[in-house]
Amino acid sequence: MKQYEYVAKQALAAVGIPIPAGRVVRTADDAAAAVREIGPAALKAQVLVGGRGKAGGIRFAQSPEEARAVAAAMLGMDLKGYRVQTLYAEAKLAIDQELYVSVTTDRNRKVPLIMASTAGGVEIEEVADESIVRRHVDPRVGVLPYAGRELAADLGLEGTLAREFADLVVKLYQLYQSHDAELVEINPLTVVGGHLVAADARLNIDDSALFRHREVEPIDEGSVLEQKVHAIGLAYVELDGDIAIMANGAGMAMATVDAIQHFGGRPANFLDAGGGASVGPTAQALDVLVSMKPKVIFINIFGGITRCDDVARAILQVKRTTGIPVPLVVRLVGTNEREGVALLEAEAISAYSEMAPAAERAVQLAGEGR
Amino acid sequence: MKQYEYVAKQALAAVGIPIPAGRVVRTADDAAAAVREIGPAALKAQVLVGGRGKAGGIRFAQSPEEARAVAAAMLGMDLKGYRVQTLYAEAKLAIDQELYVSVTTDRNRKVPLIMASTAGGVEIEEVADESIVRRHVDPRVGVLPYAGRELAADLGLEGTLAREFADLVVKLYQLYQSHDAELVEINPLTVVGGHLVAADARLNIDDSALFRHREVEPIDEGSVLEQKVHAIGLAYVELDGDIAIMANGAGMAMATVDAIQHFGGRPANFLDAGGGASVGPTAQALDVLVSMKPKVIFINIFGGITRCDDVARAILQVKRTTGIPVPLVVRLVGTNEREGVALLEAEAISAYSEMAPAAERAVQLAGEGR
Amino acid sequence: MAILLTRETKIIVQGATGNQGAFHTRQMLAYGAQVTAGVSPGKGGQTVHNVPVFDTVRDAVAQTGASASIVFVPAPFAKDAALEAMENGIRLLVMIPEHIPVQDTVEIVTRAEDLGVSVIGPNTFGIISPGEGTKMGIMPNHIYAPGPVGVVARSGTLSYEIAFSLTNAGLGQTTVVGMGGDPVVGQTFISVLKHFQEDPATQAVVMVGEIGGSAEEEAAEYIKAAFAKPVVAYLAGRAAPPGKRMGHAGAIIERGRGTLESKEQALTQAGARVVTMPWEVAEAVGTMLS
Amino acid sequence: MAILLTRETKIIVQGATGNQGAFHTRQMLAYGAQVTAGVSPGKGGQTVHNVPVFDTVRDAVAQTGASASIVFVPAPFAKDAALEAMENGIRLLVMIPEHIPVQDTVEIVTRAEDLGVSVIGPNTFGIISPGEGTKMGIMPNHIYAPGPVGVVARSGTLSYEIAFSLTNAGLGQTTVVGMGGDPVVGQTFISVLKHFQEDPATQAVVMVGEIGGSAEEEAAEYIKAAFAKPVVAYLAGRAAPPGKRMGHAGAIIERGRGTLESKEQALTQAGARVVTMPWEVAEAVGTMLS
Repeated sequence: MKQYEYVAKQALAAVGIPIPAGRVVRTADDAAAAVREIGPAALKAQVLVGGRGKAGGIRFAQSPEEARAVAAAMLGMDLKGYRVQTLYAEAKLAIDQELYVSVTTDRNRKVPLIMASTAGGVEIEEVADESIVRRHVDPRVGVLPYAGRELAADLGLEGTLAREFADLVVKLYQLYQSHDAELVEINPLTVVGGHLVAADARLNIDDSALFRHREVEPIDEGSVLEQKVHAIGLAYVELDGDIAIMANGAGMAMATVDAIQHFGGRPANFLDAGGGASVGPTAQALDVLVSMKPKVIFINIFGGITRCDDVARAILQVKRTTGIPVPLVVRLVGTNEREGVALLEAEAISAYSEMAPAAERAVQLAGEGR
Repeated sequence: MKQYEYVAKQALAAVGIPIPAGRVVRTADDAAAAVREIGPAALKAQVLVGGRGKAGGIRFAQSPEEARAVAAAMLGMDLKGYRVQTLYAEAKLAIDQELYVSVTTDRNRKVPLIMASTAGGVEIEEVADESIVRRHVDPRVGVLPYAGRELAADLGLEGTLAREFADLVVKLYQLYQSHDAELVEINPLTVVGGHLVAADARLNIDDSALFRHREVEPIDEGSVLEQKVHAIGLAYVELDGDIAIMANGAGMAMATVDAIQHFGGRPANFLDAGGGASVGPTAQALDVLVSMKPKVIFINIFGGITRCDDVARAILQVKRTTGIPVPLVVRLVGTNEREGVALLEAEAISAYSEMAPAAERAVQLAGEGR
Repeated sequence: MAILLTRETKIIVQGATGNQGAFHTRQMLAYGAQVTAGVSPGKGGQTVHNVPVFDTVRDAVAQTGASASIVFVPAPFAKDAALEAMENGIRLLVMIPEHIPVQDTVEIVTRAEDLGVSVIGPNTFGIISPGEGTKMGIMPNHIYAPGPVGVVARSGTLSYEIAFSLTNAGLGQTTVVGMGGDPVVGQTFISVLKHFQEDPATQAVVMVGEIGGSAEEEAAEYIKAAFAKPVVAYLAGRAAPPGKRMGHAGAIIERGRGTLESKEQALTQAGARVVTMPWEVAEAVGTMLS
Repeated sequence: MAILLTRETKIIVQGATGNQGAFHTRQMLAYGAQVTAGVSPGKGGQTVHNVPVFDTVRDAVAQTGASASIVFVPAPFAKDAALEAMENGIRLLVMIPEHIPVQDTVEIVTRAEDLGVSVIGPNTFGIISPGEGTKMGIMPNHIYAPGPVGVVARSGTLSYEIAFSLTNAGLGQTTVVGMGGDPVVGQTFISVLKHFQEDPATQAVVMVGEIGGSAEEEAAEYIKAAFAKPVVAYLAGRAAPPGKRMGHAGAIIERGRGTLESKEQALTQAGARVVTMPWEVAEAVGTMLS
């Protein structure tokens, strides 16, 4: 769950990491008041898209009057498909240097990873590997100040900056832990007047840990359709094709998308109907696929925990309500396969038992393929 | 640093452990208001002495009027040498059962230790060993709910009580850690209406950890004289004899007290002048000894880090200001011994180099001994 | 023969009295697994399909001598269950739940490393050893057969698809291991491959991978350096766009890392046979074994 | 011969540029100790009595190959310093500061156990091996002499008193170890006795104990079961009243535990010679050695 910049900033401030003076702004009057208080400021759109600055999501105001006008223009604007509802007014900094620091979880080493660089201000992917200092954290020890000092030394920092950096790393790790962060990143970590200030920040919270972070407001970054399917509790990703796909299990769903593409078709979506979903959610998901008005719907089920007869019932239920006005290709095999196939055939829907010919047929029906 | 009952209770409540309704009371009016709010209550003197109840430190009030009268009588009273300044008004409980639970640090195993018993309500020392369940905590793991469940099973608890106890143990350990407790104890942990309630609690905070617990108000339990010496930064314990003692190092000071007793004398105090104390504090400490008006003052110094000439200078400084109107026995050996002894001899004070004859002489001068 | 799980393995089920726990206790028993005890706090004394239920793992282990546990408790309580198991002597731990916080998993696998525990999952379908007639997991019982192929997969249903096609092609399995779909999991391709290396009955290995992370690349390095048996790899997510999680918390091409191309290239260079569609796996294995 | 600390031991000083650190660096050098580096964050590049100072233990160890460290940093920073030392390869760690929070010490000794580090202290005067001409500690240099007696003490000054009396009686020391006056310390009587057991040069051991805790009782059990050399014990606190801390955080008779009587009884029953006054130690040792 990505957090807005201002939420990330407030989290940094709460653990004692210096941030620029800033105010959350939701009206033009707020913006004027904020600039009156903190002086000339950047007004930053609080949206979760990259390249916010280039898209016009960051503007500057020298005076309260200018802030009012700029905020009025920005609030409600469309930024890469997201409506701007909140701005963050932040004092401008006289930046001497830009660093980078982050804490994330290294899935291979299975421990937290601190990355730091003196080449901050750009995405870390664009920083040369040899300019990045990496330090894996032993969870048995955590991050004590000495680890920060070693990192500061690795970066070549000295004096006050080295001390402040060591202290900051300890606090950043605290934040990573206390917030169940997948990523907490300060970029750029700026040097202003000889001291460190977190000029921009990212905080992604582990979705699975939200049960212990009730204060976090859920933000679904998905499209309208994605949000609709997520609300059913299923994993859904919109793609740009026209063959709608449902499969059970994330791996199966991915493989199904791959198979459609393999035969030259264009998958419209990734939809994992779950490893053991019952009739209700399966029917709901199928309803969504129908509403997408695809050229073809392809259902690919390997019944393990999922029972083929349940899937068949869901299909028939949707057929009764919507008629399913597009060609439907079903592959159904596994647990209760016979019952499921019989149910479908009673309604004149035939089912494949192999994945390859079924996928190929779906592509043909869409008028695509080789 | 022992904490008052109400501080301990508030700490329990803060981690989510149920406590009876209660209010801190500092005036008779407070007491009336508290009883008006929580109903019939116990008024408990907030002092750090044992046997508070038997000494009249816990009384009951059925009505606000009675509470006003009782509080007026209790506030300002002397309880085993301590003046009662604060009461804690607490709702009376209909207790079905009394348990015991505590977390402390096991100095031999060097890990935290949880102790629990279904024979609560009396001091744990009075509980038969076989009625106490002990569980050492591996700091690598901490205390997770399963540990609480295992303890609950060991105690023979079932159902709701087992669940509540398991939960409580996890929270109590959190409190132990977050407060740097030497001891956190709930005794009795009562069963009221089928649920656990912490009816009385102790919380001792590690003096050495106070730097990270600025919220803790220092409480010096010592006598007036002890507090005076503690304020100089030295360890001091009042004993009931008449030979005042100063030595350097805790072990030396203990051995010196032992030596005086060994020869039949009665030591007046334990005073550790520090392993490397300078002239100032040493003189201050000696001033205190003089002010005690003992029969004899015995100074026993083995100069390691402590320099014998510094000690001699401190003695001479006090002699010049107070005259030291009681017999003084000095044993001085070690670093800069020659200079120290010479300084003393110049002022007609002779010094022993061996501990035994010096201690024996001090006892003789006090008119005691065999 | 098999890896990690054999017919002798005595198993407990944590969360045995829940719907999922009870259902799969029955399925595991039906497959022949030695499920000796269930654990559900407050339910001690009950039975689940004639398996005795205890309040604590401690009691269950003391009564049955079990050394393996499969965890079905809800994700928020999974760390507690996992630590309870490990601290009470369990040395093979299968973590079924999905949505366990990643930092909880980090704690679990760190402690497992200290204690020498093999953790499978979380968010896994488990492990099955067809020739041994035993399983710890939620996979369907009927799709496997004894034979010479080891399978290790990140994804459940997809592995069923492939295992079933192997079975249908007459290629039975020594052991099928589900690594789990989470970003951080206990057993990974490398550690499972090392077990297969040691197992004389395993003559070839199928890796079922997917986009995200770099477990496949790391496995490729190991294969190149030290793995002596034929490997067939199939990876899902060819058509997945960057930045989107494909169901599994671990399946995401993030900031240019975890792409299918780098994985397939690494495995090919390591000498594995990489196939592009799941239905090509069985034939490739057959060819390599003949 | 000696235990734990020999002439070969390369030592670093954490907090070398502070008053205490610099003073004792000089004293240790004067005694012959191989003090190879100091560590003081932000002071890297300076020297203390010609010893180079580094910003981190990592650098100090890399440059000098030191395996031992003596810590002089203030108590609030001691845990950081201790972990820095241990995680960077230090395997003998002397913790001088007093007033380290007990729960910090628990973390330090727990990690030390995992890494195989011998921790002396905290709140200790350190360790000295007179025959090896080396020390890590704050004890005066002139009171020791080489010889056959091992000494282990909870208290500093009192141990000086006794060591000096041994020296004056012609009874030199292999190694003198200060356990430290805190409730929780690394090396205790038992672990030090085990080292003395292994040291052929140590022919008798003096234990200097005191009220509080039950380290002496535990040592007595070990002596009875497995310690083959003569032991003389002197314990302080005979006249101490219960419930009062006698200076050391560990020296308190609390709730009936930690009394002198139980300690002396246990040691006597274990075959140790218990003397009641410090000046009786040397004669007792002499008698047992002759």
